[in-house]
Amino acid sequence: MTRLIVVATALVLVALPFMADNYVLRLATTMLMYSALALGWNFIGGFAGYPSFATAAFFGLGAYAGGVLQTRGVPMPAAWLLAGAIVALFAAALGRAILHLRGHYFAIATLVAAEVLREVTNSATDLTGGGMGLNLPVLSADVTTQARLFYFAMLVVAAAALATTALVAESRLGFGLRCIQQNEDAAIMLGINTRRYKVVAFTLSAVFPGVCGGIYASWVNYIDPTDVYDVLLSVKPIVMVLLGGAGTVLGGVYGAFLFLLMEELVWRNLLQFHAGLLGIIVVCLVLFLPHGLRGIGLPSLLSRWRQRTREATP
Amino acid sequence: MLYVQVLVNGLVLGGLYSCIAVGFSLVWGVLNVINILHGSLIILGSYAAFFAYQYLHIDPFLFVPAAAFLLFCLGYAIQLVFINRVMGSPVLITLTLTFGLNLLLYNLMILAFKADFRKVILSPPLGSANLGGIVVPIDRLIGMAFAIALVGLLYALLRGTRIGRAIVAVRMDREAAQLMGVNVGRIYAITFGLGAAMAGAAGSLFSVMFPISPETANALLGKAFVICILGGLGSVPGVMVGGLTLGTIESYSALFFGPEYSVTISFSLLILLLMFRPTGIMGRRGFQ
Amino acid sequence: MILRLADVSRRFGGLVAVNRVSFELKAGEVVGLIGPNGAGKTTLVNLVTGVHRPQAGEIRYGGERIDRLPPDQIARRGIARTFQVVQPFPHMTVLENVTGGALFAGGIKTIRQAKDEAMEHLKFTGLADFAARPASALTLANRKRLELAKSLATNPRLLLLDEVNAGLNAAEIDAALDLIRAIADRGITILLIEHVMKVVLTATTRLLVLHQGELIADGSPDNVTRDPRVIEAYLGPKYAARYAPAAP
Amino acid sequence: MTLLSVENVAAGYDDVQVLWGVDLDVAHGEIVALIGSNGAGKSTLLRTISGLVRPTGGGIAFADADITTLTPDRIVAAGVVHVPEGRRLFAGMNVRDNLLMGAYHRRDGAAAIRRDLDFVFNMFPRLHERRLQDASTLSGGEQQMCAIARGLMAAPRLLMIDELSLGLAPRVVEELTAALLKINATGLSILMVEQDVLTALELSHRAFVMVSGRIKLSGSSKSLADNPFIREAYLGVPSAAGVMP
Repeated sequence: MTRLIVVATALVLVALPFMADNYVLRLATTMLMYSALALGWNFIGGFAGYPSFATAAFFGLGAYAGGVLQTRGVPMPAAWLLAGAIVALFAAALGRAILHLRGHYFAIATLVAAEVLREVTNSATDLTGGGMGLNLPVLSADVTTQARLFYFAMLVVAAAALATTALVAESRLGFGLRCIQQNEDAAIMLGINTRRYKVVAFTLSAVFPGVCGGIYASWVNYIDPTDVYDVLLSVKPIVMVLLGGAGTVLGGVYGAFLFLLMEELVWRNLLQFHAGLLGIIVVCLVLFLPHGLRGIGLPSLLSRWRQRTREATP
Repeated sequence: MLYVQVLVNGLVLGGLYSCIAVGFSLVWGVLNVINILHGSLIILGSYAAFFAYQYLHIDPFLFVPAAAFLLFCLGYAIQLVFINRVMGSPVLITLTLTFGLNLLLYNLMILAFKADFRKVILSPPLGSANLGGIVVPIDRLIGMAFAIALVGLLYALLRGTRIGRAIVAVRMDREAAQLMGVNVGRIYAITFGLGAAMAGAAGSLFSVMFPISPETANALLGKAFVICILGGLGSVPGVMVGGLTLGTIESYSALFFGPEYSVTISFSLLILLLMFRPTGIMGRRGFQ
Repeated sequence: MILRLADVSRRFGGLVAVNRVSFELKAGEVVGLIGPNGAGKTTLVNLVTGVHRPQAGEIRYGGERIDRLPPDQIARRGIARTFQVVQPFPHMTVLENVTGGALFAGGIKTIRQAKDEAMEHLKFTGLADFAARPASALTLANRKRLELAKSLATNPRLLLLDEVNAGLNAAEIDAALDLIRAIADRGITILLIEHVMKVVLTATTRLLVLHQGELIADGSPDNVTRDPRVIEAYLGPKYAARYAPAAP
Repeated sequence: MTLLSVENVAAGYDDVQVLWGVDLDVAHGEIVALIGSNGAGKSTLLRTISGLVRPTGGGIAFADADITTLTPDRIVAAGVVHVPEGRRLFAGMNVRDNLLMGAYHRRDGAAAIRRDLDFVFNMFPRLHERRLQDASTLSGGEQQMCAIARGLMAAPRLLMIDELSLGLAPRVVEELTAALLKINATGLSILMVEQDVLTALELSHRAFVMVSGRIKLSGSSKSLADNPFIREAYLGVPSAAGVMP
């Protein structure tokens, strides 16, 4: 049964760009981007249970890495992938440095990482154009073709993130990360190399947002530090995963779809108080989440999902 | 001589900084909640002082207790209505909640006060004092004195009073505190209220010395992060040490690298601290 | 010689938790370690398993020095422990809890094989019919057995049982004793950290007594329970009269 | 005259019910022991009486007042003081402040509290020696003394103690039981949950035996000590042999 649903969704996703107008296409591309960000975050936040607010840092670094490469003549697909690689290296180094921290300390370290990167990008004017931002080479294709190109690019990244999530969920890495999330002290006693597993999860949580950043830079053609390092890029994916169901494979995707739909409706009519409304949405989601996530916390979602899939698949 | 002047500037600034961070450290240390609202609460205190001065002609320094009381009530209500419902939840939930609340408060302030900068201009400006060649603006000197007095007051309250002991007891073992007859929900609200009161008081002092606008809220929050981790969580003296250290570092970095780098330097310092000494200079278990 | 501690010491702030402790364990021995709360027993286990590093002295396991290694590498070399305060993976099933041990330190390659191996250990410890239940739903006695099953799944050569019997009643203790004997029969060396004198006296061939971080006795259960220093520091006169046979 | 009466109480955590129709009572000035293996629900019963756990059935009355659904702080004010399992002193606070925390709910003035402080200090001289020391640096036995003293500072009419002897050297347990007898002599009723059945039966007037959340047996401690079921299950003594191993 689930296999039928997967095939149907894939068909719709592939056919969409040829049917939808540019507004719906832009919305769909944004949803795919945030799905990739949410799925990325889930590796460290959902699986390992580490409260990471680093997605904005990875996204921003990917945007600038991709952007700078393109201004140096590197073709788009290569620039995107290189951006992903650069961000992965950065995440592995940062992970090794801060993953001994837990709880609030780790959260603050990741929050501040984005701030430091934004400041560094701001002051490296010759490389990044600093505060005035960076213009990327304009594409020669017409508007619709461009819209479809970026839609498919984001679709590929989101699909890759989803596939990796499914793979990790059933692997030793996934099992080890879940042990770390449940009780890290007991996990290391069972022989799990918790340091290496956490760094791998942190790097996975970086590479997808990094590539998305690169694609975003090409898509919007002009980026500046406050835009691509915006802390909302760290918070929105978290709220989406909480909304869709943390620690589950598809949680982030459902969450991204529902959240952006809600934000689009809100945006339509209350432009100037948009961010304030967003605050109210976040507060309500956290306080009154349908899954009653607050009390139980992330893990029980995991085991309930496991029960469901075990019953579903023969 | 220049170095001494820069040191004095740093210490004076640091005194004020410790008042900015002590409320944040109390809420984090006792309630285990990262209060993303803290920067906005300080700015709210500044606006209260600004309007009190403009319309009621109350000197911001005299307005400090009023600002503290107003913010105490707001803080008490925020904790009771919102945050008490998620106490004990994972870090992710409490952090995201205070983030959402801040988005709301921050944008309400932008709506109400617009984004332009405002500053209290005292009609007889206090000018500055010259202590043996060292020039120090008097308003900052008074501000520092107030700040240190406030921090000392909080320290005394936590150590010496019944409510203070209850706050520390709740931090160390919530259930055991309940068994002693402590109403934990009320103590949480009082603690968050105290944190907000310190923010309000700092805001009132701040309004005299620096231009204020909702924009500066995030920078103040960032400073609170650095000071808490630098000084060490769970100790009021630690916050004092953290504040003075940051003030000194920032004034020297402004001298050598230029003022625009001070945030980058303080945040890089924060990352280095988190890597090598997350407990900070005076971190400890209880909360003095 | 499977384990050797030489002058191992560890302080926490001003408090000396373990002070110049030295002893050796021969392969296959079942040795008891007793002492009042706060004597340093759990700290000693944490030192051997790499949770803490000794500030002085050396720990050798099968000739190799291990006091610098992280806990996961020590676990992979065949040292397993149970936690005094039980540490299950609360929201994972009992079977998944034990699978973790087999999959990592136990060196089993795939999750499926590890699950089968884990089921064997559940049967051995009498938890087979709780396999699908979440660990958080177990009674304390069964959680202690889960700790045992998890550490056995790591295929250890040396097993440190930290108060695996605390809080059990007499009947449950008898069952635990049989289990410990069955484990010893497999040739696994056991260090039994205990309060319950009944278990220590019947299960062990040798007894170490720790008091305020120092080893004050090391010998057969009979002469250790008659050692005046042990009686004064730990057992108390009334106990001595009740349990230890009259001094010769 | 009954001081505490627990009638047909049911309680548990989320989906797991632990207590089933529990009846128990403590008379004025009496020492009552609640014995049973760990996980039998003994601690849950104390936590239900002291309000940490809300019962799902039955009722609890103290000095003829219904305290079934009161919050812990109101129950302490009524005079029911619960010394929790594992002692749980406030680390980062010295011994004296821990004791003063015990008197947090009291409204009878500083003089009365100072008087009680002197009382507990001369009952447990070692606590007076270590009064300015951080509570977490005390030995196991001293921490238990401090926990009991902290309970006394709350001016209890009923003192509930959870696991007096757990983790303590037998020598220290003897000291503590002597102190409890002295406290009881002043007229204070005590309800103690105790894992070491021998100590419990020697110390108490009456005892209740709990098995898997139900009261299976109750009676005078003397009679229970000779009861073959008790000796078999809890004293590990094969009733036939009747001799210690």
